[in-house]
Amino acid sequence: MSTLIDRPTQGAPVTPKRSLRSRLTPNLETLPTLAAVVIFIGMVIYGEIAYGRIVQFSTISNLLINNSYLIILAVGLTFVILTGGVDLSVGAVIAISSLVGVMLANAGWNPGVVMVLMILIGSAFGIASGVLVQYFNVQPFIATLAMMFLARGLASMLSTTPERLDDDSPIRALSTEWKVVDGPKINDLITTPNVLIAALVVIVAFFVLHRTRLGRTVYAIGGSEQSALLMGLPVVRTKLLVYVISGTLAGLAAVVYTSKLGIAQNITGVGWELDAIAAVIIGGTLLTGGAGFVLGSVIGALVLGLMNVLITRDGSIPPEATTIITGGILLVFVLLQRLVVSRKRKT
Amino acid sequence: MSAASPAPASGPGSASGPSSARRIVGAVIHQPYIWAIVALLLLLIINLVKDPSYLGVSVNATTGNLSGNVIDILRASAPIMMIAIGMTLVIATRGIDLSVGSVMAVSGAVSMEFMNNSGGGDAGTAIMAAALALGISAVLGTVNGVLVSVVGLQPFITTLITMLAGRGLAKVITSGQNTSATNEPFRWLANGTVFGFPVIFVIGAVIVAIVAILVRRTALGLMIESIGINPRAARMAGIRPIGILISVYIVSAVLAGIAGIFSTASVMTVEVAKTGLNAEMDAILAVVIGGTSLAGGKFSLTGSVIGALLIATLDKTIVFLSIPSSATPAFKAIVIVVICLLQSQRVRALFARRRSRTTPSAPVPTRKETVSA
Amino acid sequence: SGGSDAEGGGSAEGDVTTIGFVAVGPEGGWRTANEKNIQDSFSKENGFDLKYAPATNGDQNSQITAFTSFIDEGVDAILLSATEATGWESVLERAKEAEIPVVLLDRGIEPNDTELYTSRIAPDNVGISASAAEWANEQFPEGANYVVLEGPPGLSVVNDRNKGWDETIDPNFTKLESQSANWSTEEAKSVFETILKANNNNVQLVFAQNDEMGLGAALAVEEAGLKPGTDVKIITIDGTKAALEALAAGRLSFVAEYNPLFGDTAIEVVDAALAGETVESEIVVPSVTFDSPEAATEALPDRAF
Amino acid sequence: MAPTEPIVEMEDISIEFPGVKALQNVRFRLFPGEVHTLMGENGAGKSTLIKALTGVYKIDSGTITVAGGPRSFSGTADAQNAGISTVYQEVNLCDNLTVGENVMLGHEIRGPFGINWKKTHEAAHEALVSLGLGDLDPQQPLSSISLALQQLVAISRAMVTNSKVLILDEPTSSLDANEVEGLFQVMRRLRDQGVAILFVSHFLDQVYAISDRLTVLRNGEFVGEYMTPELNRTELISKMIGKDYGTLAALGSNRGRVAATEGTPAFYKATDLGRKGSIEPVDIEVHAGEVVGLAGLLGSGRTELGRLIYGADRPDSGEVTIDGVTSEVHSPIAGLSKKIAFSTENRRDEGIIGDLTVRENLILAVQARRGWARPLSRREQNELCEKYLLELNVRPSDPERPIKNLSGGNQQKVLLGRWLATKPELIVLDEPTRGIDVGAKAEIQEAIAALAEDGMSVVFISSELEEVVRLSERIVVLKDHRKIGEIVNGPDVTADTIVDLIATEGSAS
Ligand SMILES: Nc1ncnc2c1ncn2[C@@H]1O[C@H](COP(=O)(O)OP(=O)(O)OP(=O)(O)O)[C@@H](O)[C@H]1O
Ligand SMILES: Nc1ncnc2c1ncn2[C@@H]1O[C@H](COP(=O)(O)OP(=O)(O)OP(=O)(O)O)[C@@H](O)[C@H]1O
Ligand SMILES: [Mg+2]
Ligand SMILES: [Mg+2]
Repeated sequence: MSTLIDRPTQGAPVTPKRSLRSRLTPNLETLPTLAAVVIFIGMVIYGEIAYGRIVQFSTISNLLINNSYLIILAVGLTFVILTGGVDLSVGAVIAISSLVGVMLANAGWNPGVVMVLMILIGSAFGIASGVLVQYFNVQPFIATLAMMFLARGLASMLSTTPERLDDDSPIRALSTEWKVVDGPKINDLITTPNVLIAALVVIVAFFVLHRTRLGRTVYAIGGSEQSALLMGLPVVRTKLLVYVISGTLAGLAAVVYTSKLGIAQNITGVGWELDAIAAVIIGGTLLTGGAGFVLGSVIGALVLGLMNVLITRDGSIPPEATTIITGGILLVFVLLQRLVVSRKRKT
Repeated sequence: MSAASPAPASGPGSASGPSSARRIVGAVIHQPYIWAIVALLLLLIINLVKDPSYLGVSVNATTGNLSGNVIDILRASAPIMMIAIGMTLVIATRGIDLSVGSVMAVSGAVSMEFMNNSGGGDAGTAIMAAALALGISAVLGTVNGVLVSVVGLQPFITTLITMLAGRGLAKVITSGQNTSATNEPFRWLANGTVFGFPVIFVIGAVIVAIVAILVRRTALGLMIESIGINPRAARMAGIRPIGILISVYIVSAVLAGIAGIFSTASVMTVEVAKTGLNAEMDAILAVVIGGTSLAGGKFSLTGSVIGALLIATLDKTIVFLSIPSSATPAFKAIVIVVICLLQSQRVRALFARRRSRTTPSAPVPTRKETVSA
Repeated sequence: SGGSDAEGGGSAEGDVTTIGFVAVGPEGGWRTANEKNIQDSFSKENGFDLKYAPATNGDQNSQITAFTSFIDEGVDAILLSATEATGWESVLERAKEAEIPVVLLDRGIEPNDTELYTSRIAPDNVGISASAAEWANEQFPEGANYVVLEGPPGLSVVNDRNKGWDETIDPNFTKLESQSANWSTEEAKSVFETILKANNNNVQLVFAQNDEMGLGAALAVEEAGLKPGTDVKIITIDGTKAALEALAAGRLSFVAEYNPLFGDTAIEVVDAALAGETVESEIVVPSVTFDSPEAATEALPDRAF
Repeated sequence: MAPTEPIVEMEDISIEFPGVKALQNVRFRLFPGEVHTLMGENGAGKSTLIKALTGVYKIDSGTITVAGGPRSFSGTADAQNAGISTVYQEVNLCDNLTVGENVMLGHEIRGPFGINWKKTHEAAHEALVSLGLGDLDPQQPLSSISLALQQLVAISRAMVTNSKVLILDEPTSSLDANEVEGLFQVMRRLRDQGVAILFVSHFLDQVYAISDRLTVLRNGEFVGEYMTPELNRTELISKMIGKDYGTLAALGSNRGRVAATEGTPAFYKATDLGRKGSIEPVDIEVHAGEVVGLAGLLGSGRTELGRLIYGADRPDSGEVTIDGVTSEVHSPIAGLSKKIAFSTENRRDEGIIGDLTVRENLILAVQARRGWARPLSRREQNELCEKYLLELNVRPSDPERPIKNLSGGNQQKVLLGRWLATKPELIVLDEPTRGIDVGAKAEIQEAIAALAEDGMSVVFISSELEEVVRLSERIVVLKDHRKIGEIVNGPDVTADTIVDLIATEGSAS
């Protein structure tokens, strides 16, 4: 009753052209991230020429030390954003986790236990967000906004005064400065356990995303959740897990930040979720999910950190302009991404 | 209370006769915002327990205006209502507008700066100031709309950028200063009364009604929903998405501008770092509490109005009960979580199953919807 | 390419002294006046190159970033208006190691290790709020119902101002409520109108921890059909022009100045520190109080902020 | 051939969606080593039965037995672990990933350092080879290949696991004959290895070519289970549609009317209509009352041409005259206002607005043309609905039901109604009968013929050449995004005429 068109057997479907294109396309996908790297390097060069003393041990060390918490947060958010979700609660989670941690440590709890507990508080908020998102179909924005409110509110109920970690608390050891290279005066190459923790987090995250089924499922969900589900991937578990990962890393960031400052406060971390999201986006991850790299997010965090340094170095930028500059830089990055995406669609 | 916005399903004209009241009640019970109404009533009851005269409205002897907690709530809800209505339309197109708080600050800054410089205290100056403020708000809305629809940027990131830049702009306008002005007609907008009712609420209600008529009595609502549900299909069906998207972001920004005028007029000062701070969160909450999904598509203006009232009531209740206001977020969190849970398929299925023990009814199949941020 | 010497950056050109100013940024009338005063004082004409680094949204971390960046850059001296008192030890130690003098402006640090900085120049928060409480004690010998409108809970200023007040106010006063209005006029108005209703207008005194919130409370009082100054007396701290105008008009009852103008003192301290002289570690900026419309009217014409 | 124990046995399955009894007491058995076809009209419940088996939908009553034991799966993943792989009706892949990643998702080969990508890609290649896709590079992005290839990629996923049961829901809907044959070879091989295969298709030829046993559903009810050779086509169709085959047989052909349009000016005429990267400049004209077929291989550019005519894509060359007037058609709304309509082949992404009701979907294009400020009154809307739901025999015919709850075929009818409601003078129909059951297909073909009879111009795109030949008066043949010829239909024109044209043109170039 029906005849389908016969494809001439030898007329192979343009394979050679396709394989060429396929070799090109991954590059297009990495382009936003590469652009972030290029712009970062550009900023370094500009800073060195315009203000000096950017390419030196101490500045670079401090860039890493001061932003290790942001790198950890951005890594966590990369997971969530790759699935097409978002986590607004991380900043507030840092506040509650560090407050509880410092209060318990000062109450004489074992510091090891305290640190684990701080991380677990993050996990708990992550689980709560994940359950709301996954089992009750609450949109990620709303679920994590609720967790942000909850964490911030609980933190304010716990204490509104800064809680100071005892001077001899072992938690502070995480920010011990190790001089790797002892330069003249304070120009030393320094690292702290915190920086190493952040580096470890990045490496593990990279491995998980690119070399485990969990990671592939994260990308698949970002591509099409419906498809991932019908392909038989563990969507439920994975979606829950990304929020747990994000929450846990927020807990870890709380440990890192607390050890660095030695204090905890209910108002710590206001707006950091937006910094972390900005870092992820600058790093080339699409907010709609499915495309991006964790290393990009690290670069994104460093771009933001370096931008603050450059603004400080300049010293004459009026305060009202700083947010405009941040917005402008973000705009440049997303326009760039947009260009890449539309270029890709055309090929 | 919110008679201004007709329920999407049943137009006022079609309902008549004695059974219509019952039908409306029946329709409301099946609306997603029913839980917001319940929560609102609960809050009022809690307040009544603390102070039995809570709902009392009296005529203030010195000022001759109506005064009472309810009046305060209406007044406080007006700005939230404005941004929530705009946000509802934006969200219905699958977008989000994070910039409303900053637009409030810009609008406030423009009007205060204008009145402060022109020095005139008359109604003309007030109108000029408001017009200027709304004009600049519309420009910001256009920027959002063009970036989203023509350039094709994601709404979240686009409006995050305007949120950052907008706050900066407000500071530039006033050179970083909190600026005050004196202008009686302008002040009257937020603090005056007509027939004893707060002007601010009356204006708010009228604007809600206008927007509701604009989207529900024309085909705009249908088109907005189509774009929100399936933008590609909507375009193929002949709808012009660019025009509609730009208008929606402009409407949202202009309504935010009005909210900015409301909140600065109430103290006749713009506080560049504070005015409208986190207002976008309140607006989004109001929309979600009102039953509009962040995934876009079907929307309910009535729901958002109720959501705005709930948030204003919650804010006021916290203070009324002498709970430190820094704990307010925690209570908001609880309200959102509970309402979202009650609205969720899973919980509703649970209710349905319980009911089906007495009457045989359809168990709800587990159906996953694709959720987008 | 990391090598450099401390003299390389700012003072190489001769007499120009490079100063890093880790600031708070726009926050309200007082802060604006203060930071403008500092910027004006450390001007090019006076031989300074001031680098101004305001915090983003009052976030302490951004201040720490700015601070370390100034050290890395090798400025000659750092002025620090900390958003938060605690958590400064490690960066201050680095500054010390780099031999950069640090002068604290306005807010101090906790724990107050005077080894870590050169000097602190500030009005006395505890003392100022105590003077406000003393005035209240005088006005209401047999006590009164009062409400405190405070800044964002958790800030050290807020804690200091609470401390001075609570220690001084007579025990026969009843604190109805202490509620935050986040330094904001609008919020203060909204909060206070509700408090008035919750207490059936039975409030005689408001202690607003800054001018903006006090002005908001005055609006709420008027809105409720009461008369500020008569029915409800309002105390504010800071002493901005707007507050003095309100005091002159009788809408506020007591304004305690928190003097923001200490740029000249700061210059003296920095110069002394750079010259290697020892400087006093605590310099209190004298502040005045205004307790009547007349006092306010008198001070208004040459009010600089 | 049939072993005694069925591997899957479903008894008394019922599922009810709000307002629809999708399945009522349906039973179904699947034996190892057989290809069992599920037959039924659109909306009969085939896809629903499959989703019930794999646990995507929860059953309201009934029992499911797998390999001898009662089972109830929680979803595809769960079913897969029990050896049931499923390829669902709509293509379900992730187009942000590569072909190979899609094939291997969830089955990546792991080594000591996590996923071993080299081995994984090799395994993907193997799975692709088994479906004759050896020349597809596993590393290329999925988004760069055609829908047909994507469908094959989706099927090759099922080759990766050693399943005992393989479910294929309309796998052939966008495949060409070669691809179908390749797929059938694989299915036969698997069947011979003892795999039980559940197959769904609306193509009777395919059904008779591959299946051993049939289960027929009608309106969610079980009609019967038959051995394929024992049931002839006419009987099968009668069982599916519940009435006689007569309606279908009576369907005429348009071939007689060919000459009627000669000499008269064309309603639509385009010269050099083209768009870079999608189709080279084409001349095409359509007369009033004429059906012009677009024929070509998959990916030959038929859809692209249709989209250019409607304005869904912006042409970058060419001149268009409509009714003698030179016009620019650069956007869908421009097409609409020139009385052109376009029914898409991609129903899910470009057709339906899922959460809106049937009524709202139906009136959407009419409303879009009138503009937002002039809404259709409720009465006008109801009149349109009544007319077209009845005319096109949409089931269920309740206009207030969300369109996403209708079966694929019925959604297609509603969309057709959307376009007809705009009273177009030229309608471009891109695969209007894809994935549609025999009964509905006949209805739609009939409707097209009737429209042309009433003077409407039709551009008809279909992969089924017989359909094109039966309905069109002229056939424009495309190849590799170029027009390679035009055939005036006549008694001696058959599907082979077109195939020959494509083949000779291919060897010539
Ligand atoms: N998620 C759903 N919600 C409500 N009703 C549904 C849903 N899915 C299917 N239905 C209804 O169930 C019935 C059976 O649909 P199903 O998709 O199983 O048909 P089908 O036999 O696969 O048809 P087709 O050949 O068109 O794919 C239809 O009437 C359809 O409208
Ligand atoms: N959504 C898409 N993404 C990427 N490529 C596409 C897409 N749609 C079509 N193409 C490509 O465009 C070319 C032409 O496709 P088109 O759909 O016009 O072919 P067609 O002749 O209509 O075939 P079909 O029978 O598939 O509709 C094909 O090579 C196809 O791979
Ligand atoms: Mg089906
Ligand atoms: Mg096609």
